Amino acid sequence: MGPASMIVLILAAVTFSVIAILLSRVVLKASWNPQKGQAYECGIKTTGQTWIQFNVGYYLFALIFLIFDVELIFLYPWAVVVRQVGWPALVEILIFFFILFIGFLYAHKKGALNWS
Amino acid sequence: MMKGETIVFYLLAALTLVSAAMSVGTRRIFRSAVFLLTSLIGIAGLYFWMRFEFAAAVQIVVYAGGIAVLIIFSVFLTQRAGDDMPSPPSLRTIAAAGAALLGMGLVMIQLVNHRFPTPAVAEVDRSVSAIGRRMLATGDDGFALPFEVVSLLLLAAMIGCIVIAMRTKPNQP
Amino acid sequence: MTTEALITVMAEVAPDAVVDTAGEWPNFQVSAEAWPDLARLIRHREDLRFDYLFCLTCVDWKTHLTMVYHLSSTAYRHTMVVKVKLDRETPVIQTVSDIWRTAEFHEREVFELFGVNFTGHPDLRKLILPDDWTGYPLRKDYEDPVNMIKL
Amino acid sequence: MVEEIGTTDKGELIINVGPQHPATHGVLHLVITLDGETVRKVEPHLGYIHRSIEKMSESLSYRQFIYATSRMDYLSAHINNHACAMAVEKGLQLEVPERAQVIRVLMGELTRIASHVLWWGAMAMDIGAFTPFFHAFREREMINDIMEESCGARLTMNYMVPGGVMYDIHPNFHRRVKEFIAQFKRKLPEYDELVTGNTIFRARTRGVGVLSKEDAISYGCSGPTGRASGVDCDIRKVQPYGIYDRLDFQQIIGTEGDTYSRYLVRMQEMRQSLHIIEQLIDNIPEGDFQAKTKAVLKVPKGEYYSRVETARGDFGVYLVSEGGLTPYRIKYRSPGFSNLSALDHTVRGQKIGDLVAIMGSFDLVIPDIDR
Amino acid sequence: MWNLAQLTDLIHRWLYETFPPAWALAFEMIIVGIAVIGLFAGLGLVLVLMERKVSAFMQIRLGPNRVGPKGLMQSLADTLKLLVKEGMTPDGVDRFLFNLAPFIAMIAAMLLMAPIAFAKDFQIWDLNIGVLYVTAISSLNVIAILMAGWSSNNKYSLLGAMRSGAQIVSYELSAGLSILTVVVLTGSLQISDIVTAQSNGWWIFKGHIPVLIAFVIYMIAVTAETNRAPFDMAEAESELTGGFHTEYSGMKFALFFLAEYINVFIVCAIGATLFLGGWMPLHIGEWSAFNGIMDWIPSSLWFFGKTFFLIFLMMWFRWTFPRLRIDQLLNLEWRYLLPIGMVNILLVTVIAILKWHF
Amino acid sequence: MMEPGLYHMLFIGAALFFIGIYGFLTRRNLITILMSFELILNSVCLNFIAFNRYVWTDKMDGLFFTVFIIAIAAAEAAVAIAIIIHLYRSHGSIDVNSAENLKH
Amino acid sequence: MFLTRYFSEIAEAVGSLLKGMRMTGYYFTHHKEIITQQYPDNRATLVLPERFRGEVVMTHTDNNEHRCTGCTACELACPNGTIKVVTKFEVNAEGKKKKAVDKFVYHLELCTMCNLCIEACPTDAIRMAQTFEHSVYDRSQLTRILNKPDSKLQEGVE
Amino acid sequence: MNPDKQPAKFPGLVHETPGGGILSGPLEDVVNWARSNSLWPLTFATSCCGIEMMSTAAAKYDFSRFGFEVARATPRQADVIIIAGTIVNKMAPVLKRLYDQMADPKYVIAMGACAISGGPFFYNTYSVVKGADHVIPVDVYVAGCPPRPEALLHALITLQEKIKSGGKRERIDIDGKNI
Ligand code: SF4
Ligand code: SF4
Ligand code: SF4
Repeated sequence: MGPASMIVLILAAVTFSVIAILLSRVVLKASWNPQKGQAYECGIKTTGQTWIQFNVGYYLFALIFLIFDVELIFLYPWAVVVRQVGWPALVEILIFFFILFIGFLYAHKKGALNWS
Repeated sequence: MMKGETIVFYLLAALTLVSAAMSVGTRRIFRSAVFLLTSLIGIAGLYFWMRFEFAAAVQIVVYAGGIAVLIIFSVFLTQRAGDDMPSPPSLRTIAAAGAALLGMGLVMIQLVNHRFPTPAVAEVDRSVSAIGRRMLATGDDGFALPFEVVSLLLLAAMIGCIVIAMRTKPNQP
Repeated sequence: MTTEALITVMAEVAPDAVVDTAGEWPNFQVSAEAWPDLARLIRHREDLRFDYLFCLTCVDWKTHLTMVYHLSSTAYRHTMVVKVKLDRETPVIQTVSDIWRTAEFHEREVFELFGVNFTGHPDLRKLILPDDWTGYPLRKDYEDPVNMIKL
Repeated sequence: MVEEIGTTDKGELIINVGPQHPATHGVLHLVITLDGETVRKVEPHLGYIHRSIEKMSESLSYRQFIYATSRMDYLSAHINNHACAMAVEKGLQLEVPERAQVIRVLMGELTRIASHVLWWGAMAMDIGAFTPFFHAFREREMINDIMEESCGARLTMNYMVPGGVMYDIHPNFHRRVKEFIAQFKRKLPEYDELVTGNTIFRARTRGVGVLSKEDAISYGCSGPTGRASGVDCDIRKVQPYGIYDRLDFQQIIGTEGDTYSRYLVRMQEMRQSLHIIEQLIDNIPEGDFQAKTKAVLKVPKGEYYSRVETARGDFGVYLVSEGGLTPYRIKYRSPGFSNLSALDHTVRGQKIGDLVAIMGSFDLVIPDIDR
Repeated sequence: MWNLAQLTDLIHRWLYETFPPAWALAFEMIIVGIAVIGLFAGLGLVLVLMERKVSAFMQIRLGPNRVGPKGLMQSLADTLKLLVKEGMTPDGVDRFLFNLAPFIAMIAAMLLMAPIAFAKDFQIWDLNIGVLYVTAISSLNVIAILMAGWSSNNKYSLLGAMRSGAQIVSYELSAGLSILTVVVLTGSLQISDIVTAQSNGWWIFKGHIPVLIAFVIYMIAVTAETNRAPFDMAEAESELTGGFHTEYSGMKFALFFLAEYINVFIVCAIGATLFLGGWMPLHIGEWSAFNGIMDWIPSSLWFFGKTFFLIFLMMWFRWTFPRLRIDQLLNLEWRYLLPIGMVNILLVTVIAILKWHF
Repeated sequence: MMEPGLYHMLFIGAALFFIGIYGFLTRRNLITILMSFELILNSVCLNFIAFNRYVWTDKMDGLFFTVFIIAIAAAEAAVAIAIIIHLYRSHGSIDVNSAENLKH
Repeated sequence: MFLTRYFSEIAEAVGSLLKGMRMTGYYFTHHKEIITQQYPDNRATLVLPERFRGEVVMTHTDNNEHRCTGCTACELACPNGTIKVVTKFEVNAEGKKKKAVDKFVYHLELCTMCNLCIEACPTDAIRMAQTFEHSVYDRSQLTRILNKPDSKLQEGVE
Repeated sequence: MNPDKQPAKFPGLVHETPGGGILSGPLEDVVNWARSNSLWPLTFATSCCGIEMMSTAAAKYDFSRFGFEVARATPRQADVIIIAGTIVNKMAPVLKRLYDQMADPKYVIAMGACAISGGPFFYNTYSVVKGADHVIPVDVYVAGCPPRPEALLHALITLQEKIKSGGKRERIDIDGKNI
């Protein structure tokens, strides 16, 4: 099947999930009390708000990841044709990699990949 | 009866536009990011619909996989993401909406009046290997140079990010 | 250091202490005022070096409370017991948590179970009992008809 | 409880770990201040299993109060009972028959192995490996079977009575222990292969949660936790009780004071305990297993303190007697309580994952801490 | 009768002969939909049971053996129970996102089914960007997890979600690089091309050491991407109780659970396709006698055999190793896997250009 | 409804563009401004692809431009967010007003 | 050199991981190592050690006689009040009033299986049984009366 | 006073047993079969009995044979809470909250003397709850201190019987035979 399969798959996923989730609603009379709605935190009332501004140590990785992700995207068309094109492809990608590798080494040197 | 493809197009268009509108409209920053993401995925869907699979994949990989995560992280880092953002002054909202609508109207008028050249008959091969070949070609129609320049740009961006982001490190205890 | 030698040295550093050698280890009874200085002294003095406070507790004698400190030295392996008599109504004593850090928790425990107040303690809060607890359960006259069923 | 703040100015997050949390091995409640993934402060809140054993013991007779201590550090129930029995025996100046002494030590060392084995599995589980837990219980079950046969229960043995042990060892005891020794010797190298040598495990534990010797002494850390920091605090050596002064075994002292060295100390200790058992198992002297005692015990007025080395460290019983039928005051000095007080100091600046590993390496048993 | 392609053809023809084209198409879609859901649910059941049995045997115990014959009904009972268990939405969550997240996880998992070749000529959609499509769609997973974690209004969930965000995006790079090694050798992104390219031997044998390295990197990276131990930071039980799905219950949780297992299946299927030849039987060069014998075994068996072998490998990892710490996890990627992967791909390029591979 | 074609795509592109502009004008928060900016960029990409698809079908430049724009957008987003975080760290706010205050 | 160290590190790590995998792989393939006992199926063959303390029971002879004199020694010995001996006065053959047990109440829900009562009993009237299947839906079912109805004191037990 | 603090009613009538609903007949039997065979416990252990619970989970007794092995650390996903160990006054509100936060249907097993009645800590203690059923409703009690692993398995089977019979909170006699 062609692209139509995408729609079929999405519809299948949605129907499946909806049925699955709604079934318990239909079948079960659930009890409810205020405590049940509280956020679970090991049985202790949670203190303060969860949705707060707080320190994400990972964003530097996400930054660098983004750069590499783009690089990866360019590699796909390259990889497909590398056998047809031959040596020039290797040379071009060497240059490409080389430049990026400098960045990588720089990041490494600067300790951006040392997670703190 | 409408063709299946057409329905899909309108669905995608609606997804794109509605979530884009929600994205700029909602008061919750995290939802805003999620709506932006759905809008971008809708655009990827449109690319797909036009049979530009490669562009669609690039769109999803970079936006959904990368930029969205980055934006969400920065939201955590800088916002009380649970709080609603203050709504902008109504005057500003009205003015902005007016400007946007006006611009939209102008563009639409232009669009309707403009006649684009009829498409060339020959459809070019747009498979990934064709893209690859063009990308590595050094000739007139090749994109080898931009390709390498992009790597330089990425290098610059990476170094820039590191320099900027690392400089703030010592502030922390 | 042998027990005898220990007693001699202690007689030197704490002449007012009442010595009792009946038990396994020598017992020294000192006053609440003298205790903080003595504690610092025996912790740091070269030939004593009581660096290991392995037990800190309190006993309710119905008329008064007694703080009991079991001290030992990891260098010389001698052990002794220091006791401090406290008033039952307003028991106050200087903390030793700055000298032996393990005392921080032990003193918090004694605080809530016996009601002894440790002055200078960094964080004297309830540790074990619920926050809204009243009374000092390990005192002899503690009564709690709701929770405590007598056999 | 905690003040109503969820965050500090610096973007720190306050989060509760426990009382019901898989990593706290019971009902410890830690309030953690997090900066991203880094732990800035840990504040233990106790009392979620405070059963007032000390108060209860004041109204139990000298025969009865021993059973309550099995429920404190239930992983070294037998050794706890030993301390209580010894305190009473000190008061009564009872001479415990040689056979009883040997049985006590044998059981004690078996308990220690069982406890360490369980700790090993639980620590591996904290770090994220599930299989060791199950392998550990295989050996533990063997010990439990031995215990059950001789003492009548698997966990809270209640085998100790003032003056000796409750019954003589079971006729099968010899054979079973021999089997166990053989099996355990075979399996210990597997433990190393599965966990000790694993590079992920090493990376997770080496250099993590370092506790210096001075701090360890000041915080009153004892047992493997203290010894890993270089404190020689094994009561079996520094103040021998029972027949330990006549046994050949080593006190394992670590140097680094990190999580890995705490781990290694315990692993070595299992081997030492095995060595002790091997020495004793063929040399159980004949004789009584219980000294003659009166039906009703009255400990003379005085204060008695007995110390033993449980699997977690220096356990003490401070018994004050007024000469009556029941103790006047009992204080249990539990090793876990002091060890826990060092937790905050050790954890600061480490990651959440390390907190779990460090807690695992401290081998906390919460009822032992809360009593 | 082993040829699934004939079966599909038969149905296809029958449908178009009996009904008008529009209806036939609709019916076909419905059939495919039901088949996919069936496959989905079936895989979930089988994988959960397999995980339990594998873990049990490694842990010297028996595992489920009392529900149904030899415990085979165990995961059915679990599923049924989850179906009728309350799926609650706690107060204070962002209701919209909280309920949307499992759907996204499911849709992503479901969409990934499209390009997988289950057997010879049996594939839902042979996209021309095959593996790139897989990379793209699987990056949607991280969004589902971040959404779930954030909207739960629970600190554990939030921490878990952010960890997995960092982790998944990082390991995507390595996974992509190792996929690329095979693409370099094959010269196509299409799954069917990749499989046919291995008709004279699987890449893992033909491609020398670099492909082997790529395979190892791929396995590590996808283990991390699917959030499985030893990389299960997102749900690290001993640290964050349930991680991002702490607040989810009943079927909402089960959907995450299911999506996780389906993702495991898919990455293993892709791995099997790329490195082990997918449905292609074990062929050695031009030895037609040997190849003929191998062809006797139906292609779907080959495919599922290889996939389940890789899944078993992942389970083996899970039940053997301790969990990494989050910084070590990131270090592993950025210090080891990524540089090695980059060098590796250059090596493969040289091999491909020189035609050194078999 | 019409068969979708170039004009539909251009309409979507234009609408996205102005939604982006609206967001750009109303938002006071750097991150949301960045998000609006992404919308604008995407509208441009969409136009490129649409022209490539419906008008200059014999060329691939639209596709390439889109891919390069996405690449640049990624780089731009990375740097922008780095700057935003830096601003936040040093000034404690990423409101545009306070960012404007920086200038003087 | 940096590179050699880098690679030897990797090799070492991979080696240690493979070692662990060999271990689990061994157990995966050697099912004889499995030690699981299948409890409800092995009830017939399950033998518990005779010292195992499952619950306190009172021995009764075939003639429905027990040995409990009602001396309450066990009640006193029990650390947590699990046993309540309710006594009554019986007139025996010689016409003398004698203390005898009326109800021997045993709270299984409180019992810690510590064996102190058994040790204390002068007549060995009670003993520990090896039963352990004590699950009930209602906690009142756990309170038991150990002397069977109409049981008598065995002859000759004082 | 904190309303969480002292649970009011005794014993165990705080919540109705959920379940039932619109199902009836064979369908209900199927659902009950599924529920009874897929009891995911919450990892909840307070003291000594917890060790025996772990033993039950471990290789020798292996309660995964019944499908109980998927121990969940979060109450949202757990079906049964095995109260293994003493519940003290400070813990009671926590236990209550954990129970409340579990998704329906939920079951409770009180394991060991402490959870049933306070057990060894019934007399002369000031901090122990005299039975977990003062706090939350309990479905199955298993006596012992600690109950041996087989006893816990027996309790689980007993609970299964109860669920299969429709989960009514009535007394159902099971003898050893029908397990
Ligand atoms: S075994 Fe112990 S707790 Fe049980 S009745 Fe006898 S003395 Fe009491
Ligand atoms: S059982 Fe024994 S100790 Fe108890 S009342 Fe009867 S005779 Fe006395
Ligand atoms: S019943 Fe016994 S074993 Fe269980 S928790 Fe209570 S004291 Fe411990």
